[in-house]
Amino acid sequence: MAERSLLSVSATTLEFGGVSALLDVDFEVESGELLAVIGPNGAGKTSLFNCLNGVYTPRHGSILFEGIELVGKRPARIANLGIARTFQNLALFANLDVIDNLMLGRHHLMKTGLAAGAIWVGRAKREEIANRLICKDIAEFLDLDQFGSTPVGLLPYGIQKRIELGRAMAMEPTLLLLDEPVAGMNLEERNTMTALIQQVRAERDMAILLVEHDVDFVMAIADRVLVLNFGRVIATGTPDVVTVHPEVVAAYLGAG
Amino acid sequence: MEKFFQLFVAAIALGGIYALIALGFVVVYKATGTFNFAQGGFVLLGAYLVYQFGDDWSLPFFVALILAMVVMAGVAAGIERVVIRPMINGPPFTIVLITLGVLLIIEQAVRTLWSEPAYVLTTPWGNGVTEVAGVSIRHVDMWTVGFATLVLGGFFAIFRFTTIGIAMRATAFDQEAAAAQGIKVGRSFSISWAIAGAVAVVAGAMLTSRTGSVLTPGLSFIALRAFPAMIIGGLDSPGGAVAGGVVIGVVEVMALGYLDFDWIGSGFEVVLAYVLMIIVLLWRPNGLFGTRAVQRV
Amino acid sequence: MSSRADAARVATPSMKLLPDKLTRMMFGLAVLIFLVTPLVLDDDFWMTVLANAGAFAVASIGLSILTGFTGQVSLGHAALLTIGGYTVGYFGADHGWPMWAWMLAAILIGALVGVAIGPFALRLKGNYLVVVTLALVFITGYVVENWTSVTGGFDGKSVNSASLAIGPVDFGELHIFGRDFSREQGIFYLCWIMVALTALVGRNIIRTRPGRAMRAVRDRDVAAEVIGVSNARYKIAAFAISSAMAGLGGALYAISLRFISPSNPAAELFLSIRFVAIIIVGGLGTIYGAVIGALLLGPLPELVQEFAGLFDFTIPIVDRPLVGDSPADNGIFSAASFSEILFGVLLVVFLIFAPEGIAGMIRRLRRRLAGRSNVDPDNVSDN
Amino acid sequence: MVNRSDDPLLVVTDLRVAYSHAIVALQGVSLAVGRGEIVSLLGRNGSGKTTLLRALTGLLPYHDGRIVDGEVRLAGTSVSTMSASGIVSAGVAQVMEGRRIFAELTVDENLSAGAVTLRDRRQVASNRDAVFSLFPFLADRKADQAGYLSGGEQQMLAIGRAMMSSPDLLILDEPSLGLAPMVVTRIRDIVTEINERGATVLLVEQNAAMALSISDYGYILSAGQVAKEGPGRELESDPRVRELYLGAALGTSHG
Repeated sequence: MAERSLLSVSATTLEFGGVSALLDVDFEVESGELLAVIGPNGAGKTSLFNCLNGVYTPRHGSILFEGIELVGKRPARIANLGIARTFQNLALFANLDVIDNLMLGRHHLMKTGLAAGAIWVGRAKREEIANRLICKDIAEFLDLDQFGSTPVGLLPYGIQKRIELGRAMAMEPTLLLLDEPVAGMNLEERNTMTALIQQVRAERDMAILLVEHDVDFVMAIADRVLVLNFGRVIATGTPDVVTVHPEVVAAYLGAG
Repeated sequence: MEKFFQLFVAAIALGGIYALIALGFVVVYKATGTFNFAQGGFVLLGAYLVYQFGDDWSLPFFVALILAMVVMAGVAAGIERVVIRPMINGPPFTIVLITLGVLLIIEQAVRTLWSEPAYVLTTPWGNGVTEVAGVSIRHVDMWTVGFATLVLGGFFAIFRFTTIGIAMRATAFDQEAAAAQGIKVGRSFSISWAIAGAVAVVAGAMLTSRTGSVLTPGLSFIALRAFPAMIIGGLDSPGGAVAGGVVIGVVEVMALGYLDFDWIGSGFEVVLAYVLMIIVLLWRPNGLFGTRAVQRV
Repeated sequence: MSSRADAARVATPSMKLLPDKLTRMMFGLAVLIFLVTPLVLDDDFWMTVLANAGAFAVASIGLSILTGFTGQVSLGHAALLTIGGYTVGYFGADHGWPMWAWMLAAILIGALVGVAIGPFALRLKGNYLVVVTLALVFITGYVVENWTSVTGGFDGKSVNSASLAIGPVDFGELHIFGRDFSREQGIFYLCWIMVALTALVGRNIIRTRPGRAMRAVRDRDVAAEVIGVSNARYKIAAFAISSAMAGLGGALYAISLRFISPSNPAAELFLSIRFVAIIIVGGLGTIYGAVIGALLLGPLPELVQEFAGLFDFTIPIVDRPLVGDSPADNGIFSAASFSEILFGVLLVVFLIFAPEGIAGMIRRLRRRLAGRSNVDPDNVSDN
Repeated sequence: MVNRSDDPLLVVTDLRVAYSHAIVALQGVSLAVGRGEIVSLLGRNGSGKTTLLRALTGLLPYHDGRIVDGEVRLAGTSVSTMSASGIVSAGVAQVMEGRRIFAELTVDENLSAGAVTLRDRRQVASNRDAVFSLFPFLADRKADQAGYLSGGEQQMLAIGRAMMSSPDLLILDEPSLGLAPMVVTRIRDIVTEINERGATVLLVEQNAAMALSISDYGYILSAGQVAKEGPGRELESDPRVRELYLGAALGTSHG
């Protein structure tokens, strides 16, 4: 049997009120690979992510993850299958502290229900402690353990971006979707984040699909690059191949 | 058949009143996103003001009505400015809770300022009845239909054809983009609340003269029955508010007129409006004419 | 590594029941006051007022979980208290069920009604949901008035004969250490024991997986869904828990009042608003805030009535007293109106000027004290 | 080209802006737009372009932001503390990113909404005629709901709406965003025509080639600061611009 890709997206089309946000998008992500999606504003990058984790439902097409069809599944279900995501504009739980945010990443790996939770003594407590240990390790790994019980909404932007990465790690995904992980960061924060993502890849066996505007960053980190424009894939390949692709250059510099 | 026509006129009249209450509510919701529970309080206070100016100060009824509308418009705009505006960017349900507090305060203020248990509101139509082709029609119902048509028509004319109306609709659609065109967003808010206050007065006066001309603090509770109207119509659709109001009015009057089985018990007509609302919501979560909320990540 | 050491390593204030020394001291003090009050305050009227406050606290903890931790506003809370009250009336008084059984019934029936609201909570956002919970008030009122075989209709129902005994302990006639307690004192103990248990359950849920999920749904529902937290499950769960607690609170309230009868929907709505005021003034997002709120605002009507004398100073121009004890006193406000207005004013003023409520004030005060004495400044924002 | 030192229409001095949420904002931006010029403002996503526009047009309060330091002067008068509607009255109109037309209103009502700051009805009528002469299709579709226009048509309506207030300074935020290349060319021509009819233009674009080809002068923002400025032609051929704006890899491989 031919080796199956981790994620395979085929002929996926998404429409908003008759306008296509994605048009016949095809691509695959292999296990352990880092694929970057680039493209001008409005090219459909975030829409693509929203299709992958079930926030939007494509009009047609198929998205197979480890052979399972994702189209039509609810986001929570897709998360349980092992796809984690970070958001372009951050989607942390602002009133909760770092550990609680990370713990929420482990929600689907835990079992405590209302009854066990209400009793606390016994299983709920054991599970809580075991998972908190894991989250504490992640927090230490990302240098986040210093923020104690401060609600994360009060922390600086760069830190919040890192917490979101941590929450995604806590989910122990096989595929990690990163939506603009370095957008709005200064140079130093950017370098830290680059190093962290590379470290995460080295330590954990997961594929990463990332969207980013910062072409420098993408070229430094990606195995392969996929370029979207007007909802269509205009090029795929290694960074050095893609950057000289005439359609890509035109898309970025403008046709004018 | 005669019974039906008789009920029908009463139903349309009650529907008109509910439409007015719902309209005041929807205007505020559309312009400012505020779910204003105090609207029931406006209806209550408005009716008492008409009594105060008309019966107590002996002004002619229509002068009293217009004066009360002006005063209520000011009160409503003032409430918006003082307790709502500062919270407009706060957590979503804060403002709803504030309007609940305002409702509580208005209700008790009315009980305090007018301490008799009930008042009689004198109206030009009184308890008059006219016989038309064997159907007796109460004057109050005709006046109510007339008033409701006039006020609703006036509102829609302003809303659609004047610069103020365009500014209000633009603000309702996109506050920031409206501000970027030079529209004074705060003024649109004030005007919306003022309109809500003014139409509440008409609704309050008509409701009072309808219920055998007795004015009690229970009026704000009757106004709560208009909630299903605006929900059925869709919270952000003034046209829907009118449609929903008429539907609820018809359902309530017809149920009262025709459903007299023992097992139904008392007060079913009120519950029916809410049951109808629940059914509509399960079918269309944004009401019949409401716009669907777009969810963004 | 031992599990004890593990626990110590991950312990954060949000995880512990009583996070620090000061909290433990305050809790101990509260327990002491609870035990001593009936001994010192040998007055049935005030015992009833405080027992009612306890019943309100139980229900308020429920509303706090719904509104404070899951971000859903409900105006149907009073209706759920009513349902709890009739449950004890029917099963406890009419059918002579033992206390544990009618309590369980009140909790379960409350939870069932909560689950029935659940589907609306999923389909409807914020404001529409608020009106559906308002519908619950109207529908409950209608059912109570018309289902006479169970509710007694307009005449209401006595709850007096419901059993208050669990095992050898009968809260209706407590004897401890040779001392006899009145029914009112017994009910005071009963109510506040239930407050403690409810608070414990609430706190346990909040500090574990389901509670964290509820807070996630509150803060960012879509993001919660994307990381695997089902909005549906936790919104319904919050309604179920909240309604179960309201049912229990309503049962206790009915026991304390000895009688239950229908009130009009407007009054029920105002009672619901009072619960909202309680959790706002106490402080959203804390369990103890709901208890403090209920303790302060629950007895407000009785306090105003009792101390109307303090407000009966004459207002110069109108030449009437501010608050009249009875209609004959011709006060500007009646005592009942004055307390309702206080609820409204407190609600609005707290929302505008102190949205974090009394719990938030305590938190800030502690932070300031901690800052000065250099003790661990950990604040506990969500417990 | 206009002499840039000669009494500019818009002067921004050392502007610092902060948001309550700590996203990168402006960290001391100075720039000038001379009367009659087309000036473009370029930069990557998140470089602070939109923040700068919000500061110029009084829209910061809608995003929990505020001017911390510095000043914005329009024709010599400070507008830093003015409300959004005050700034429109003072002669600045904006075409917001994403068009932001009032989709529930008709085309004509959208234009009326753009003219609320004008008192003189004849002025409104003549502005409407001017807009229709610029975009004849709008006259045909006056009574249609604006939401039914195509993306490109909505963009033109947004420009027309902004022109209704008789602005001295027209600000356009990413007018080519999400539009097909043909339409982008059309937008470019319109901007040139509006400029020729007398309005000063400040153009924010990520389509650098389009923007610089019609600009008298350009500024490139990076991380909330002006990283580079110069006449349009000069920037267009400057390799460092590509580096700053598009990222080194793409820039060098192409250049």
